Parts: sequence; structure tokens; C-alpha cells
Amino acid sequence: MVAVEREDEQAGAPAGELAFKAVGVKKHYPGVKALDGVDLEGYRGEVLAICGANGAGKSTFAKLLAGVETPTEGEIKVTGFDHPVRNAAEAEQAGVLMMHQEPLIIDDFTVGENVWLYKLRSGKDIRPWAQKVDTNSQETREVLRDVGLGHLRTNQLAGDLGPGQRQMLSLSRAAVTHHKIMILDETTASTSEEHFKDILDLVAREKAAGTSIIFVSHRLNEVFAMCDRIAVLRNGKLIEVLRTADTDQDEITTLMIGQALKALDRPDAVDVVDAEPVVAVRNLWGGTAKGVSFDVNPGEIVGLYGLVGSGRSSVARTITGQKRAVEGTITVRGQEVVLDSPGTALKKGIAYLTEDRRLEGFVKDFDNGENMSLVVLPKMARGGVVDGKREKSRIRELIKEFQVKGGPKTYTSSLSGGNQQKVVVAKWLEADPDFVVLDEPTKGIDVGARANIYQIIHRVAARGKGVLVVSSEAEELLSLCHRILVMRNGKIVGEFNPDDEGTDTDALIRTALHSDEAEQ
Amino acid sequence: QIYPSSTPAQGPANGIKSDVSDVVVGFAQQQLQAPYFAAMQVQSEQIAKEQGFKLLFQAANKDPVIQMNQMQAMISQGADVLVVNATSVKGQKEMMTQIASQIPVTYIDTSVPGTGMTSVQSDNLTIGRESGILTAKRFKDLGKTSIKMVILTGPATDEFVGPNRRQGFLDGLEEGGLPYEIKAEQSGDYAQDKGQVAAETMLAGNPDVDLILGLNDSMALGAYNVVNGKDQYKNVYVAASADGQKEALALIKQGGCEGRYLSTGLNSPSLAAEQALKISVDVATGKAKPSDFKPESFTKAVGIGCENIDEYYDPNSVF
Amino acid sequence: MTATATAPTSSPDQAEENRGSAVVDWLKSQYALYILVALLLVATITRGSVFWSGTNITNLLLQMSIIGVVVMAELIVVLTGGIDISVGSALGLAAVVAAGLFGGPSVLLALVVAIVIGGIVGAVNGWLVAFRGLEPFIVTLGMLALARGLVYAYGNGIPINPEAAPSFARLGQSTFIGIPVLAIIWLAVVALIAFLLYRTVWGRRVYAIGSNINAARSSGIPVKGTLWSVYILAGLLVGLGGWIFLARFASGTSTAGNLLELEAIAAVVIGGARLSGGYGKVFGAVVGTIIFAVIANLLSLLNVSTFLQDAFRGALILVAVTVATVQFSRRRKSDSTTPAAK
Amino acid sequence: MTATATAPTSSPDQAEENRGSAVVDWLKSQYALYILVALLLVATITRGSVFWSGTNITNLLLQMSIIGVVVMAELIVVLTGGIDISVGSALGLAAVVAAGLFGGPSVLLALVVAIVIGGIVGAVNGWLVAFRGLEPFIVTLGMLALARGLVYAYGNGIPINPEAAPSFARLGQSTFIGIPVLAIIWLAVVALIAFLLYRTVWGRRVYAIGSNINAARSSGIPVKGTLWSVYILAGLLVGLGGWIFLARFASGTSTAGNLLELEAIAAVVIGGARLSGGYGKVFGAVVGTIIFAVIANLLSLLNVSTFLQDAFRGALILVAVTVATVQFSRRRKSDSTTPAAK
Ligand SMILES: Nc1ncnc2c1ncn2[C@@H]1O[C@H](COP(=O)(O)OP(=O)(O)OP(=O)(O)O)[C@@H](O)[C@H]1O
Ligand SMILES: Nc1ncnc2c1ncn2[C@@H]1O[C@H](COP(=O)(O)OP(=O)(O)OP(=O)(O)O)[C@@H](O)[C@H]1O
Ligand SMILES: [Mg+2]
Ligand SMILES: [Mg+2]
Repeated sequence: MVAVEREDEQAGAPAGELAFKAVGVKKHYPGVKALDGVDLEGYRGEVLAICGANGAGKSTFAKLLAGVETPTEGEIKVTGFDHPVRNAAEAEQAGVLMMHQEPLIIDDFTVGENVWLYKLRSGKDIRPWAQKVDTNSQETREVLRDVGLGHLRTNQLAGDLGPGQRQMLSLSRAAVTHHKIMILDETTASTSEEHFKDILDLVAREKAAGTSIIFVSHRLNEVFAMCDRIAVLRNGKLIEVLRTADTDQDEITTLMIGQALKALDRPDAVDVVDAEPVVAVRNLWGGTAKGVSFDVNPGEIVGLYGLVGSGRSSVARTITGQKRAVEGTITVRGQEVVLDSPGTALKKGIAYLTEDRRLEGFVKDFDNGENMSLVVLPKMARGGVVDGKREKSRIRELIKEFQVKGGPKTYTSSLSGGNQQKVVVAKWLEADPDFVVLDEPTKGIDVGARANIYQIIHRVAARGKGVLVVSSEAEELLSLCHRILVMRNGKIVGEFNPDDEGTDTDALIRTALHSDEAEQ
Repeated sequence: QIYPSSTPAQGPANGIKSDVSDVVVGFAQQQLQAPYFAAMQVQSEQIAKEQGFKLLFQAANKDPVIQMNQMQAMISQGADVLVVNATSVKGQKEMMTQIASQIPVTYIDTSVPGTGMTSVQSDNLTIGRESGILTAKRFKDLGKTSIKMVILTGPATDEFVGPNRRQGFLDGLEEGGLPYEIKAEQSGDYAQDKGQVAAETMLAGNPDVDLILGLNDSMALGAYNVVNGKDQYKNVYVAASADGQKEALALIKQGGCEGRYLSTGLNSPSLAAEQALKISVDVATGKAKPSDFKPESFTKAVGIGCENIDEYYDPNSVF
Repeated sequence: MTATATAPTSSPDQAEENRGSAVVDWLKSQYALYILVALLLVATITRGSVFWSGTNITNLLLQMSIIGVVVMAELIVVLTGGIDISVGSALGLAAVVAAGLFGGPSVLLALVVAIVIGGIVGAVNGWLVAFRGLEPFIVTLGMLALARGLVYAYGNGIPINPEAAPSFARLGQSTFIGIPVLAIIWLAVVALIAFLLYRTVWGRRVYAIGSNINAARSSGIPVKGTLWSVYILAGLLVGLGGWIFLARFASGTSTAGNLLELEAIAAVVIGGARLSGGYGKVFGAVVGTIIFAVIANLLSLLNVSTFLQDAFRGALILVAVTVATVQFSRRRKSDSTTPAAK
Repeated sequence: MTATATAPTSSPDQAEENRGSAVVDWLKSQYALYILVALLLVATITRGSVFWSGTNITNLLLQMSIIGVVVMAELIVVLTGGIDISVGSALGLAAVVAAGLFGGPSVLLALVVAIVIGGIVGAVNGWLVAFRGLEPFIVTLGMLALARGLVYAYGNGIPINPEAAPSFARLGQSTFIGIPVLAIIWLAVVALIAFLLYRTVWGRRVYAIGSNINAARSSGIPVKGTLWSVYILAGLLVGLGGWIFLARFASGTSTAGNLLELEAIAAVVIGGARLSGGYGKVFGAVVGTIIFAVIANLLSLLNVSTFLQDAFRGALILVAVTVATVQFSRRRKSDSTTPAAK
């Protein structure tokens, strides 16, 4: 197979010269073979996608290439650099720039300082006491505008940004550094379609400048829109490298998960006649939300769509007690409630799956078992004492149900991004809330597991619970939800029924940008 | 019960040793943070070397808990007798009853009354008084009929020594016929640097005082640093109520009867150490029985001023 | 590179099979234990007969009982990512007031008083930390000074001997099947804390808060309440420590508990806990307690000059942690957030 | 640009226009300043004439110059997420050795010796923290004991008076345009540290490491080297502090610098720095230094009884931080991202 791949590259790929070459690369963690003998080449002026299920080893490969980790066996050669890249400093010399799956942003720095983080000095001055660059310059602002963050102030704290904005912020670094290889590890996972255009532009510029680009994403449409070649990983092994032009999404999916994916039908909303809404929100203000009203009925899955920063997460956080509402009322099953903390919300049967896995998704020192049972622990306890057996057996079931790659004793922080997300989703769905808000629930989750999670969400709804799904992926909402609300600038500006004629991705995006549909 | 009896031990812990070189003496010092205590150690080690007995020396950082642990460790190591400079007069009563039930205890400097075999103490009251008298005389010679003063005291934990030295010095002033007014009292922790800072501040608040009293020489030396060479304090004098530290004696000698360091009291670490060790060795070798000793005996108490300085100043002493 | 190091040892795939390797893994991370073993070896070689004598072991146990209880208090605070530097002063206050209130007529009354005082101190600390969001360091620094000041003020610096001093003294040196009662109390406290931390919902919450306070909050954990309860419990333990102090010394001295905070934190940290919270074991903290007690005891037994004792202790700590952690990689800023970090 | 400075109050939407609000934001976060102002008010009301007298201000400046330099050392360490509890002992060691080496014949030689000693201590600390990955607390705890032990051992507990004692004393009292020279040295150090932290690449790196060590590492910052340099610089400053100690007291006492670490950390923290690193200001630390100096000075001027001083100091700290932070929400685990915390 390797031979075939070589052939293939020699025939079609060389849009440019060789940028890097991995030979027999293995990476073993205690008990895990994250990579198990991978040979892969990248060329300048070319976009190479790496696809694979969660835990296939995509991020691991990226980290090896960027010198964040060193391979257990084999090596990766970067053209023009005589020995393997071993650390970040060498990566910089070799011209490898990596956008991590969890963007490495310094929360206590301003947006501008984060843009320039990889290039603290002005000019070539290498003295440690050299003057630092001006991080509030016009140039900085332009760089930010290019990645769709033009509305941010350069001197505002980066810690206050949402995950989507953090991704784009880390991406902005590409504009101020010199590099030959650029790695985008799920940079688009929590960004909306609009930002993908910015990324496309940036990639086009980089490509023209001769950069070799590696793109990791679980959104196959993006992969096909952007990439020249696709490498498929499964369980740490390179399965195949294909030219985009020669393949299609179904083939890639099949290669990734080893089987074809069955199409999934959305069950109808449970028809509970005249039941009062699970949750009714009226004129809600808070965060970037400016007067939002909507209902979620029992058995209904409602989608909330909008661009990054449109206020979706603010709504989600405010109605789940994560953040206090400035104004407005929230009624749960007919009863008006004041939600002053997530704990209170949970007592009322309201749960919130965060979009910010890194910050508040899971506890880094906990293993999968502990993380999954964090919310429901009181229910597994008698008189405050945890029933260990019951906890263990339930955790095992959950791990199977959610296809988490790892055991109950594996530390969640050592899982791949997608597997972490599964743990977090499992934690909340296990809590069995009356009303659950899922903020980017499938962020980073591969196509196979995604279908599985959709099914579980459907099951929750089928039991008469209310579900609100916030997502940046219009397609996801269209296939998952019974009703879709679109937000723009903190207001709900449209409502769609996915089954209606003419309700498609374009319609949602158009509404989110500047609707010419009927506003409310 | 670990210590079944509460009556003091009637003989050395491991039986009477015929030879001095077999004797083990434990010396539980209160602390080493002041030169006075450090000098005691140097002196004791010298004596032990000369006489050939084994000395276990530990200091407790002014903490009864540490001292208890150290005394216990000494007993475990086969000490025959203990010399103890107690960390707390009142607070160690039960502790010392327990310890003393197993081993003869001779106190040095600070004792716990009602426990142990005997004590060799400095008579802080008298030492202070002697110094006070000398200071009163110097002021009278200057033509003063009354003075204003500020006092540098020990820390809040100073339950016994400091108050006695203070009272003694004030008694001495009265005895010398010099009425006084205390303008302020602040702790200098018996340390030179802390004393200097406290003196600075008190002087800023009371620039018209005549005297800064330090309850030991270290603090008085700190105070001396403040007034020395400063015009605005040219009429401020310094005195200590005790210790007789070398640097202080040097100042007294150097200034003579015009000097600004008026007086101190002799609290000789070497005299006390010598006496306490002698008692201990005698008991350990059977030359004396614990019951032979009075509960307390005092070391010589004198005041040192410009007139008798030559008797006491030795530039080569450790302390 | 580091962080996760800890423990994410077991692998996803070979899930729980290999028990054997778990033991090995556990042993690998027990560097505190090695320090202790090395110390005991040194003790045995140099002063074996004295060190292992019944008297000395009894002394050691007694010496550890006070600090041991305080270490447990410090541990739970450190697990939340906090720090309590007021434990020493609070212990002093509890001891002094318990000795002095109503004249200290009874051992049991003193126990109640000591625990109440400790609890009050802990409740104030905890309230400021949990509900006012203040830095634990600065809050407990204030409390350190305040409580110590109250100790001085209560007795004007003079130790307070309770009326029941003889009963205290008797209790302090009584043994049960050869083990000092005070040490038994300490061990009971250790067992209690281990149970609370490992077996209860509360314990899980404590770890969660220390590791990721945001995740804890958004998971519906009552963060403030739990934090408060931690400081209160710590206060109660410190109060108990004050009472043990009384039992041991039969007197409330104004230096009671002085500098205990440093030793308690040191024991917790050398026992492997992370000061930024979320990681730390009861067993490690106990080993840490023993390490420092043995060091002090050994230096005494070897009759190391007092001038040099501090130097030796310091050098010993430095050498021990350096040597024992050839493999030790867990950094304070656990970077496990990004497993990437490696 | 003290860029990181501003608390994130204004929203993304209001662009960059309102400069005025920046000042307001700044003022809002200066709670340490309010504590200081309140203290100064109290001082003025109770002992105004004495407090503001030239002598007292000079004294205050002198009293702050030693701790002030040490606070700067502590600040840079805390910014990296570390802690240095050996500063007091190291200062003592530097002072004593500088006083004693070769008999202490010259002020300048002593300066060199003190700085070298401090630098060595810092280098050892830093090496263990940066290259061995050890907990700063436990490393500097070991150093605390080691350095203090060496102080005792060097002089057998007896103060060491340098031959050049008179020159030291003269230097300690000399002024320049009315300001004590020692205070000028302190202020120069403050200016230097502010320059390094705010204006240089090194400073950015220090903040980056303290805030997110993984991001720092992956951005190519030489994390270990920078960490080491921080501890070395801190050591040099502490050495300088030891020399200032000599200049002020003309004697190397064995208690020099005792418990200074607590005050230094307290000043840094009350000045708004976060103990877990990444956030903290030079200005705040200076204000913190002044706060503690003024408290001590005031208690002394008011002639508060020794028995009550600690209690007052403690209560003052607690009340001050509680009252001044009615608005204070920045928590140690920066949760600026979880608005729930507000
Ligand atoms: N620090 C670590 N310790 C132990 N195992 C690890 C560590 N980092 C990654 N792994 C394991 O290596 C495997 C590959 O992980 P990797 O992050 O490369 O997956 P991925 O393909 O990027 O998946 P995803 O799509 O979910 O991001 C996973 O099984 C993961 O659990
Ligand atoms: N007033 C506020 N204070 C602090 N944080 C806020 C505030 N408003 C919003 N945020 C945070 O900023 C981020 C963006 O908020 P918004 O509701 O606009 O998100 P969104 O539309 O879901 O976009 P994104 O994809 O960036 O999350 C969220 O993480 C939210 O918690
Ligand atoms: Mg990944
Ligand atoms: Mg969002």
C-alpha cells in the first residue's frame, strides 16, 4: 500500500518541492499506540488533509511534525532543516507553525499580544532585553480583520474570548510569522461557515506563497473545499493517501471508520398535545444577547444558529444559570425561575453542555469515570457516600455507549480532543435533565460517533425532554433539529422548519449574515 | 503512662558514672538568636572539651514544643543529666515535671519553678537595677533632675526575663533619685535590626526624650545606631538593662564618661554555664546528690558603666 | 511536559487488566516514600539502636500527633487550590483559650472550646475565600497575625495553665496497647479525612474544585459552599490540634503552633500534593509528616550542632527532592489541560 | 504600554475610543491603592504631625528600602507562578557573609560579595525549579533552612560587624536631595524591574510563562532558561537587599531577614498579583510594600501595646482586603471567562 501511495504522489502531487517527509513514525504512550508506523510527505504550495476517527492519531502526527512531541521511532524530516525538529524553538527555525486543537492563547495577554506571541521582538534583535513589538499597531488590527476579528480591540484581554474567537485568534499568528509549513488542527471545529471563508482566503494566500499546509477537520465538506490530497489515518496507521479530485466523502468516511455510514432519520417531535413548554424565555438580556424570546416544547429539539459572536452562547449560558440574566424571565414548566448558578439550574432540571471544553468541560486531574459521574454523583451516593460499584458499572456502560476510546481509569486529559468531547457529552446526558442546552455538542467528534450522539439526543427528546442545540454548522442543525432559530447581533432574526421547502444551509447563512427574510 | 512518676529523679538517669569521660550531659538551650545564648554554647563546649565529658547541645528556637522533642531525644541518647534553659517559665510546668522525673535537671538562665533539681539564674531584677543606678548617676552628673525615656522591649512572648529587667532598671533609676516618664514602649525582639527600627519610629514620635532603654544590648546597639552622628538626637542617650555584650562594652569604654552608651548589666553567659555544668557533672559522678542543692542560686549581678568598664571589657571574648 | 504524567498510566485499551503494573505505577510516583525509606536507613545505620528504641518511637509518635492533624487540615485546603498559613496561630489560639476559658476545669470542656475556636477561625477564613473571592494567602496571613495577636492579648504573653493541667498531662502520656493515645487520635483523623476525600461526594467535589474550578461550577457543584466547608473542617481539625497540644504540654503557651504552617505546607507538598490544587494524597501527606518529624528527630539524635541543624535540614530537603525525583515531572502548573503539552 | 493591565470591563463593541474609561478601569482595579489611602488618612488623623514629619518619612523610606527590593524579587518569581520563601534567609546569608568575608573591609567589596551570594542562592533555586521541575515551594523551603543554617554556622549566632562598619553606617544615613540613598537604590530597582517587565521581551516571556506555560513553550519561548534567569535575578536583588541591610544596620546579625519572605509575599499579593502567576504589577507591589511599612510604623507611632500589635495588624489586613474588594472579582483561578463568577 505504501508503494502505491508513493507512486500516486510522484504522479500527481508535486505541485511544489518536498516540504516534509515522515518515515516509519511511531508514537507510543503508555499503553496506547497513537501512531504506528506512518510514512507521509507534504509538498510546498499544497494543502494536505488528514482525516481519521477520534483518536486516530491526527493531532499526534501534527505534534510530532511541530516538535511538540518526539517520536518513539522513526523521524520526520523538514526540508531545509538538517535534523528532526525537537522543540518549539527549532520548529520556529524550521518554519513549522502549528495551530493546536485547543488553541494556545495566553489569557492574561491582550488580543494584540497574543497575535504577536510567536514574534515578541521587533526586528531581528535577539537580546532578551530587547524592546518588544508594538502590539496595538495598525498592522495588528489588519491582521485581526483578516481572520474576522476586526471588531475586537487589540488591547482587550484574550481570556474573555469564546472558543471560536480563540481559534481565529490563534490563526491570526500565521500572518505575522514566517513559515514553510502550517498545521491547522481542527481550527474550524467551533467556527461557523462565515469564518471558514476567512480561513479559505488565508490558506489560498499561504498556498500561493508556497507554504505546505496540513488541515485536520471532521467536516468533510471543508476538507473537500480546501484540500489537494487527503491522508486517512485509522488507529495510528496510515490507510491511504488520495487526491481530492479522485475521491468523495463516502469513500473517505468508509476508509476512516472501516464501514459505510448509514443515513440517519430524524424522528418527529413527540406530539404532546397542549403541553406547556419545557422552557419559555421572554425578553432575555445578558452577555451579547439583546432581548431574546422563545419556547422549547417537550420532545422538541430546537437549534440555535448564528455566526461566531452572534450571542448564541450568551443565550445558552444565561438560561442555564452559568451567567445571570440582566433582564428577562425564564419559565420552566410554567414556573418562573431565577437562576443564579449552574447548581440552581441543575436542581430545576436544566443542564448546559459547555462549548469551552478546555475551560469548563472536564476536570483535568480526573479520569473518565470521575468526569462522567461528576454531575450525577449525588444520585450514585447514599448519605453522601459514593456507591463505588454502581458508579463503576454505569461508567463502563457509558464508555461503551459513547464509544470513548479509553477506559474508566484513563485520564480524560490524555484523550484525543474528540474523545474528550464524548466524555463531556456523556456526563451531561447521564444527568438526565428536563431541559438540556448543548453548545457545539459535536465539536471535534468524528462522523461515526456523531451519528451516535445524534441518536442519543433523539432518545432524550423522545422522552419528552426539551433540547436546545447551539451549533455553528448549519447542516448539523438541519439534520438534527425540529426547529431552528437564527441569531444575529444578539437578536433572534429568523425561525426555520428544516422540513420546509427552501430551508437549507444557504438560507440559514443568509439570515445569520443579514437576513432578507421576514424579521420578527 | 509514659512518665509514671512526678517526683524529681533522685540520681543520674543511667546510674552514677565513676569517670567524668563517661558522663553525657544534655544542654537544652532556649534559642540561639541572640549572642548571649550563642556564647553559652561556645563556653559549654569548651568546658566539655577540657573536662572530657560528652555534651549534647540543642537549641529550641524559643519554642517549648521543639525543646520537649529535643530533651526527649537527649534522654533517648543516654544523657545522664540535663542542663535546661527553659523557653517558658509558666508553660513548661507539666512538661518539665515529666522530664525531671526521669533525669536530674539543672536550669540555667530561665527556670521553671517547682520542677527540676536546681537552677542557676541570672538575677534579672538586680542586674537591671544596678544598670539603672549607673544611668541615673550619669544623668545627674549632666545636671538632669528628671528624664523622659522610651523602652525597647522583648517580644510578646517574653513572660519573665524582660519584665524583670525592665522593672529592675526603673527601680534603679528611682533609687538613683531620678524621676522618669515613659513616653513609649515598643518591641525590638531582642534583635539589633528590629531594635533599630523600633527606636527610629519611637524617636520620630518623641524627639525630646533623653534616654532609650533597651532590655538587652543588641537592641540598645540598634538604638545607638539611630542617634549616633545625628544632630537632632545629640541629647539622646542609650542604656541597656542587661547582657554586657562585647560591642556594647566597647562603646562604653570608647566613650568613657562622656559617652552616649551609659550603662548595661552583667549577665555573664560563661559564669552561668560554668556553674550549671559543674553541678551537673557532680551529680552524674556521684559527687553530689540532687537533694544537696537549693532550688535556685544566682550568678553575680553587677552594673557596668564608664567607671568600672575596664574590669569587664575583654576585646577577645566571644560575647 | 509533564503534567498528566501523574497517573494517566493505565491505557485505554488494556483497560484494567494489569493490576501488577498499577502497583508499579503507584510505586513509581511515591517519591516521598523513598525519601522516608532513605531517611530511615540513615537513621538505622547511624543511630539504629537509639532510633528504633521504644522510647524514641513513642516520642516520635507523640511529636507527630499535633502536626499530623494540622497537616490533614492543610491538605484539604491545598487540594482546593488554596493555602492556609493561619493554622499555627489558630492552633495556638484554640490551645490558649481552651486552657483559659472558665479556668480550664475539664479536659472535655477544653476539647469543645478548642474545636469551636478552630471552627470559628476556619469559618471566617472560608467565608472570605469562598464568598468574597479573596486570595487565601492574604486572608490567612491576616488571620495568622490576628489569631497570634489574640493569643498574646489573651494571656499577655504569659502561658496559661488550665486547672485540669494534671489530667491533661496524664492524657498526654497515656498509651493504648503501647501506642500513645494522642497518636491514635491523629491516625483516626487521617482515616476520617481519607474516607471523606476518597469515598464521599464531598471529597470528589473538593478535588474537582481544586483541579478546575470552572468545570466544577458549571457542573452544578456548589463551589462556594464546598469551599467554605473545607475551611471550616480545616479549622475544626486545627482546633483539635490545639487540644492535643494542651494534652501534650498541659499549658497554653503563647508560642503554641508557631511556624507550624510552614511545616504543614511542606509536609503536604513533599507528600506530592500540588499547591495549585486538585492533586494530592492523604498517604503522601502522612509520609510527608513523618519525613519532617524523622529529620528533626535524627538531627537531634545525631547531636548535630544547632548551628548546623538548619543547614542540614535544608540540604537534606534539597538533596532528597532532587534525587528522589529523577523521574519526577509533575509541575506545579499542571499542564494537563492540554494533553498536547507533552 | 502596561498592556495587560486593564481589567476586561469594556465590551468588544465599544471600540477603542473611550480613553477616559481606561482610567476609570484602572482606578477600579487599584484596591491596594485605596487601602493605602485609607491608612494614610488614619495616620493623618491620629498622628498627622508626627507621621508626616521629615524624620518619620525618612525613617519610613529607610524601612521600606530593604523589604522593597526583596518585594521586587518576590514579584518576578510570583509572576512566573512560582514562590520564593527563601528570600529572607538568603538576604541574611548575603548580609552576614558580606560583613565577614575578608573582615568586611570595604563597602564596595561587600556589595560584590552580597550580590554574588544572592546570585548563587537564586541560581540553585532556579536550576532546581526550571531544570528539575521541582515545586518552587519545597525548593525554596529547603533553601530557607539551608541559608539560615549557614548564617548561624558562619557566625556561630553572633553578629558580625564588618571592619568598614562606620562607612556602612555613614552610607546608611546619607541622603541625596533629602532622600535617603538607600531608598533611592530601592526606587532604582523598582524602575529597573518595571522596565524589564513592561518593556522587554524578557518581561513578556515572564508573564507568558506564568499565565500559560504550554502556550509559552509552544511559542518558542525558552521556558527553562527564562525561569532560571528569573530566579537568578531575584537572587541578585535579594543579595542587594542584604547589602542594604548592612548599610542600614552596620552589622550582620544572625536574624537578618528573618520572616521577610512572609511580608514580601504579602506585599506582592496585596498589590494585586495572582499567586498562580501571569498577573501582577510593579506598581501594585510597591503599594503593597508601602502598606505594610505604614501599618508597622503607625502601630508603633500609636504606641500600640506589643501584645495587641499583631492582632491589630491582622484585623487591619482582613478588614482592608474585605472592604476594598467589594468590587474585586478577579479570582486566583482567573475566571474572567466565566461570567457566573461576577
Ligand atoms: N498525553 C497522552 N497520554 C496518553 N495518551 C495520549 C496522549 N495524547 C494522546 N494520546 C492518545 O493517543 C491517541 C491519538 O490521539 P490524537 O490526539 O492524535 O487523536 P486525533 O486523531 O487527533 O483525535 P481527535 O479527532 O479526537 O482529535 C488517542 O488514543 C489518545 O488517547
Ligand atoms: N458580557 C460578557 N462578559 C463576559 N463574557 C462574555 C460576555 N458575553 C459573552 N461572553 C462570552 O463570549 C463568548 C462569545 O459570546 P457569544 O454569545 O457572542 O457567542 P457565540 O455567538 O456562541 O459565538 P462563539 O462561537 O464565539 O461562542 C462566549 O464564550 C461568552 O460566554
Ligand atoms: Mg486531535
Ligand atoms: Mg458559542
